[in-house]
Amino acid sequence: MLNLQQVAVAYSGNTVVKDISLSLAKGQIGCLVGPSGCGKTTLLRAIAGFEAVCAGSISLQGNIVSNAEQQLPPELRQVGMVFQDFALFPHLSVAHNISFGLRHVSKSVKATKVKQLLQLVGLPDLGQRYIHQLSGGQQQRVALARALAPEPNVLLLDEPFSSLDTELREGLAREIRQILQQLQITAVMVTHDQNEAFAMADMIGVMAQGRLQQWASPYELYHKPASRFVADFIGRGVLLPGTVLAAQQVQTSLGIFQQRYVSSLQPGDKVDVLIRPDDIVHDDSSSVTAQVADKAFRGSHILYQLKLDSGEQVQCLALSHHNHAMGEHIGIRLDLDHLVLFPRDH
Amino acid sequence: MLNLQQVAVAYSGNTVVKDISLSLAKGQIGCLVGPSGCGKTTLLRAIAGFEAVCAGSISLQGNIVSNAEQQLPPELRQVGMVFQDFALFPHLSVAHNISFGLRHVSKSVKATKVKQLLQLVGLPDLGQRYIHQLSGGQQQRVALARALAPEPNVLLLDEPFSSLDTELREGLAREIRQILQQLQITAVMVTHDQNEAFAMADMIGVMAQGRLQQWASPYELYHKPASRFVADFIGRGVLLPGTVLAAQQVQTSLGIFQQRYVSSLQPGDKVDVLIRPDDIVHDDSSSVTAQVADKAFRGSHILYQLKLDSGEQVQCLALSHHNHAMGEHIGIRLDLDHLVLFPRDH
Amino acid sequence: AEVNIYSARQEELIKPLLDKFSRETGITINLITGKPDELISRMVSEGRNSPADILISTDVGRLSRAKQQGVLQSVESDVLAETIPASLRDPMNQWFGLTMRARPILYVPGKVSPSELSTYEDLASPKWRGRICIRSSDNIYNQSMTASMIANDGADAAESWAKGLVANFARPPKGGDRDQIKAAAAGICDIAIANTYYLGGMLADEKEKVAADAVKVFWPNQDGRGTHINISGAGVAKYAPNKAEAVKLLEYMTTTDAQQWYADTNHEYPIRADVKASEILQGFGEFKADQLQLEKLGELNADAIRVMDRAGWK
Amino acid sequence: MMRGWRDIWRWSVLLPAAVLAVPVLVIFASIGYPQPDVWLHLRQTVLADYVINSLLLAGGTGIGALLMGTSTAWIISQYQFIGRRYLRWLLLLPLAMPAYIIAYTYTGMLDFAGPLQTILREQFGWRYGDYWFPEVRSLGGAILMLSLVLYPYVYMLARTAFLEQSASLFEASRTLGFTPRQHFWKVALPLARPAILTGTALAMMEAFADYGTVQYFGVTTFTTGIFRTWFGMGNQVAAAQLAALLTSFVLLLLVLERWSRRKIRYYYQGQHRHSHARRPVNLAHQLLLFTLCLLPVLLGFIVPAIQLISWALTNYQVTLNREFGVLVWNSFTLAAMAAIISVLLALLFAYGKRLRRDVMVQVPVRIAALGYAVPGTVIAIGVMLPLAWVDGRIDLLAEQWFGVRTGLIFSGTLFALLLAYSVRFLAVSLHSVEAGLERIKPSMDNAARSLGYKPLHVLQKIHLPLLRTSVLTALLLVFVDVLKELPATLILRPFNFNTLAVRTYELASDERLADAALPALAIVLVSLLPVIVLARSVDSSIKGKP
Ligand SMILES: Nc1ncnc2c1ncn2[C@@H]1O[C@H](COP(=O)(O)OP(=O)(O)OP(=O)(O)O)[C@@H](O)[C@H]1O
Ligand SMILES: Nc1ncnc2c1ncn2[C@@H]1O[C@H](COP(=O)(O)OP(=O)(O)OP(=O)(O)O)[C@@H](O)[C@H]1O
Ligand SMILES: [Fe+3]
Ligand SMILES: [Mg+2]
Ligand SMILES: [Mg+2]
Repeated sequence: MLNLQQVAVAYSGNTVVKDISLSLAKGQIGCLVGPSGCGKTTLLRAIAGFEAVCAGSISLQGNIVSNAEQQLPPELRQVGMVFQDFALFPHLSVAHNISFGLRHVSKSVKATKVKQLLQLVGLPDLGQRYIHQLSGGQQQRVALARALAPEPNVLLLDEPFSSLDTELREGLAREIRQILQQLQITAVMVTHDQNEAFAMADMIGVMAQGRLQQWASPYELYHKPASRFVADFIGRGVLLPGTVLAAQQVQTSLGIFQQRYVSSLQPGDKVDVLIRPDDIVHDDSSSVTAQVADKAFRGSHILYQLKLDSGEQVQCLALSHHNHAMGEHIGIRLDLDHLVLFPRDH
Repeated sequence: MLNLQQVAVAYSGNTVVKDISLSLAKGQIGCLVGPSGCGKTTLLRAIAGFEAVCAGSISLQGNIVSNAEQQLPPELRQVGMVFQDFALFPHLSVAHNISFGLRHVSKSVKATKVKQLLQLVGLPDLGQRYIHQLSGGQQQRVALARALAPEPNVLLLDEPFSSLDTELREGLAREIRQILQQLQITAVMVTHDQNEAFAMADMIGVMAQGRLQQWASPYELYHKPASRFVADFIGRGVLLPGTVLAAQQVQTSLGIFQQRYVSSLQPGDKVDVLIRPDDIVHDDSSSVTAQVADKAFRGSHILYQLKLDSGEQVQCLALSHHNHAMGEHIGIRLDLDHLVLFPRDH
Repeated sequence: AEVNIYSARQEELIKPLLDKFSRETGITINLITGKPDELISRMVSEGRNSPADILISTDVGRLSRAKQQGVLQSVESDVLAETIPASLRDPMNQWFGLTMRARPILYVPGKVSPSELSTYEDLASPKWRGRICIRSSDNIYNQSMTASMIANDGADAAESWAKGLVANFARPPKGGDRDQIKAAAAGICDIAIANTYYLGGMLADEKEKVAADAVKVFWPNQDGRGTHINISGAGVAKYAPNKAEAVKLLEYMTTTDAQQWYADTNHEYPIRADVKASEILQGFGEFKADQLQLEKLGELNADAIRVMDRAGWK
Repeated sequence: MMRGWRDIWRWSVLLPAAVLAVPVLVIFASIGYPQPDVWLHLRQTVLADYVINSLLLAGGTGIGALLMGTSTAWIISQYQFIGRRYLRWLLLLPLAMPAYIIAYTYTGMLDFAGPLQTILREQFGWRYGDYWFPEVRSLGGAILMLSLVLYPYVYMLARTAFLEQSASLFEASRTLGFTPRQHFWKVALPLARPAILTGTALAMMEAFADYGTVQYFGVTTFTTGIFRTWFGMGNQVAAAQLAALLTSFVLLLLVLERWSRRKIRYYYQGQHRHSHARRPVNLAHQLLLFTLCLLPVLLGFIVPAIQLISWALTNYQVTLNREFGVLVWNSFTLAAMAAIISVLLALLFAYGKRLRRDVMVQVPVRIAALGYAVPGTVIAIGVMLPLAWVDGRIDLLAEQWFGVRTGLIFSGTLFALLLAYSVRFLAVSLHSVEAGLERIKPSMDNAARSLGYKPLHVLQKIHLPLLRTSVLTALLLVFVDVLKELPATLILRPFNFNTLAVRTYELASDERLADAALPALAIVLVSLLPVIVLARSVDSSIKGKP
């Protein structure tokens, strides 16, 4: 359905998106995550047809719509977009903004549709307002409704929930996901909320400095990060230095791990082992202890920064009842499902 | 330092912020959270002096700056602001945007300051760019740097990190907090990220429909929500129906809880008990079980929606190794620190 | 029948006459007015498609330029040949003078006595330092006048005359001919140079009469070649679609009636000896006009500009 | 499919632009026929004068218009004060005064022989040379006259720009400690730069092209030089070369200005919010602001109008007849048609340039919009030559093939006139529309396109409503400009077709000022109607708009 082949995009000679290949089947949802300024918006703009690609090709439903030579104009692509800056029309009311993309459609159908969408985004009474009379989050929801209205083949969402509170964004995300699946709309969504990505996406792409680091399912991404960058960027965690032992085991200061999958590593090789905060379980009864170096209250949990006896630091996510003071030594236990190793460079 | 007394603000007759009283001491950070459209931005605008208050008063450093009769013009308040839509100057370069508020200051001082701030927000090389050449997150960081530059007495931040990735926002939040404390700047920040609020704030205010529901420390807010709305809005959780027993105990379908604090409730009264997902610990060895009704993968954790035998639903946050299928019955255990009760209305 | 006119003469000053012609002959008149050179350019670029039958100009230089550009044709008309003196029409009969005007010296009695005045050439003498008002050299009247100086005295003499004249200016040139008269009346200068019909027009206008009364006409070069004159005139277009009607109109304009109308309304001198000038003009007295073949003025116009440029005549 | 579409837009901009560029190119073609003799003469004598005077005139007029236009625009857009309701459109009226007419009226009043100095002399018994009085008919006077009638360009464009600035930016600078006045200098003014400089450029271009005023004041400029070379020396080619030189210089200035801000954008990135309410001020301040705004109206309109009325009263019976009604009607319809055509072209070009950033589209449009700097007569010849040539060709072919003669189809009809107006005033409409377009952020276009709208529909649905004020401004400016346009009308109009401007000029050039007063006043009156209608609709569009 949506297929990108080695796409590159440049702003006046400065290539900010490079060599991106990915594909999504009809009705699938892809999420793009990555540090600010890594090129996510640019990639969406290329798919929508606002930026020319300077290499590679983009195809929709099997037809090439962009390559280095030519671009299909955006209005012929049937690609909807929720813009990062909303791009709402200031001279139109909320209702007219939403119905803007509903062309060749009778008035009454328009009205019903607008009503439905206003309901969906939780603004049932604001149809007559103008955009500047809305709060930031309300504007964002209108932008979402506007993009959904014409039921495009492909929907591009650039941080569509960034200005909404958690409750609303989760509710909305769930409903949007349902709608997308129901209408079989392929979607690419940029988000900075990894939970959102994990919850929404069939596939997640991690971008950094214009390149796609990994394109994989959420589970795979979290548990089998393809690179140090992805391991670092997705979820939390630290890389603990270790050494490969003969018996495909890895020795670290937290003990010896079994290396369960095949690898080209040789005994004696230096490696780093990815330790997620949830790999370390706080257990008052455990004999292994570590010292609380820092802590952050996060509602249901406290994220502890722990200092091992070896001096290395790891993170541990404990339920927030376990409120330990800084400097305290607390018991920890390792609960590692997947061993993720990266060879040390030198 | 910052003191609001029963402030109300209206847009052309329509009161959107009502009866807000709160105060912050010098150097304290307050966070405002609340559903989209509840009036957070409006309140900040009133503090900055862009909207007139129609009742109540706002004072800064002991001087009233806004009341129903008169408003001190914004430029005399020494209040900095990071706008929700950034409000960057399109005709100025990034560096000039940042140095804009640095007046009566020598060129070299300006240059050093701009360099420092660019470093702080992670854009050391982009000083010469214009705003339209930046990504959304980069623009937001410039807005932050611009507001910080003149070191105002009070800093208002309207969702200042909403377009940034988790890693960046956490790092930045930590550094900003440090700077604010170091310079003893009083700050009010709007955020939709409760973790952020918990991590940054000395005081958190929860707003709904223009009213301040609770103004309290993060811990208190989470553990002692003042109203159903706050309980519901902050963190996750469900309200489980129960009945007060004679011995200050509450009977629910999850068992009997001890009511530890004094309350005016009479035996036999119907109540709702707040159950947070972290109050319910998944324990394969527990005899109490519940059925998985829904689940959401969130990286380190899986959020389970569980159906009790009584038919009521609760949430449980389990480490993501514990990947159970829908419909499966899993063991749970209750681990309740604070009992939060709300009398049932009828 | 109709006749199409490209006229450099303003509509006000010609329309009544044309209307009268129409009424008498039943020939419809179509009129465009404009600046002469632009009308010529228009005729050139329209070429054989040009609808123009007659070109009317207020100045002989432009008529001869039209002839050079080949947009006029020769007309054989006994009437015209008889009524118009030879010096006032083209030797090849491509254009014909219709009215005449002179450019005399106007002086303020009391400050200047007529006996001090003699010729145009004399105006360059140092005794007039700071006493002369004249308009800018952009104007065709001054260009023609300078051209006549070249024709009569030669280019070098004309240039040193122009330099001397410029040195005698009371102020940098500005305004039109009427403004020079007003300036003289107001005391800025003692001598103004202006065309006769302007003075005539001012004298006929209640509000301007005061200023006009302050000056008197002096006819220069009466002992020599005569006072510099110029004409307004017309010619028949090369590709005139209605040549017969055009000639008829030209002939009509030389009738006594037409000439009288001109003389009375615009204070120009008639070209016919049997028509009297307006009373106001008669008050200026008789004069001897320069008999120079007017064709010359057109030919020397460009040289006149160069002379004036070099003399620093703004 | 992709290619074909691309080309349609490019061609639909390129072709009309190329047509409109022809007259300017005709002028430039003259460079191919060197005239060393004339140039040597010019260089040795008057060229330096032309250049210096032209630069001083255009520069001075630009500065004058900039100061008057920007300050009044800011005051009107920001403050609430007595009389503002009327001043906001009264400030436009000087535009309707042909520059040479205002020059005549002031000369009439302030000249040595005029009433003011006469009274002074009579009062104090002074005589010529006894006292100093500023000379109206001088370079300085010309600058003043032109500034007084041209500042409305800046005023209109700047006012629109100020009104359309997002309130958020005003708030941002205030949180950073800037007072409204400091905000004006640091943000509002630079953000309005395209509009203000466009207005200034238009005023300067008009000053470069002015002939009537400088001619009357005896100031020799490039333009008087062009006519002197053409009419006086009979050298049309050298005249065209002078015009080409002037045009290149203007082009260079325009390109430099664009280049200097090539990286800067003027649209607000966030959600646009319309300006805050106008600020109320105390009575003393109100009077000050009132006076400041009244001054240009007084000097540029009321005083000359009174003079004109007093002239007109003496002999309105002579000039006010049925024929006069025809003049008014001709002038009005012609101006209205030309304004609409010119604005439509401007929309096409400006939007086409937005769509296609390539040089192939940019250059012809830029060249086509140069006509404003060229004296109208020269443009008219540039229009006439190719049209007559085309007519000649058609006529010849028709005769050869069908034995009929078609005569002049294009030249000598209203078509030629409208084409000339389009060429000459494209700069006015294009630049106003462009300045407005620069304030619309590109994501608006993108949003509409992604919702399935073709570019033309986007223009209609998004840009036109957002540009409404700019489009109205452009319509008004071109309308008034055409109303007082003289040289092209004079040469190109068909038989028996006159306008108010032509009539005014004919009488004035015959030094019959009293008779010229009535048609001149009529020009002002005819402009008054659209000025008031449009000024209202500009204000209401801004009020109704978010
Ligand atoms: N100019 C205005 N005119 C009328 N109503 C307005 C205007 N601006 C905001 N509102 C309304 O006031 C309410 C509060 O808006 P505000 O911007 O303060 O919300 P908020 O809490 O900042 O929301 P968000 O999180 O979505 O930014 C909203 O319901 C909004 O629709
Ligand atoms: N018009 C432009 N000209 C030059 N560089 C640009 C332009 N627009 C964006 N960039 C640069 O390209 C890079 C990618 O920008 P993009 O907007 O795609 O980032 P992003 O991944 O969407 O970031 P964010 O999460 O902050 O929105 C950034 O480094 C940005 O500075
Ligand atoms: Fe514990
Ligand atoms: Mg982005
Ligand atoms: Mg807000």
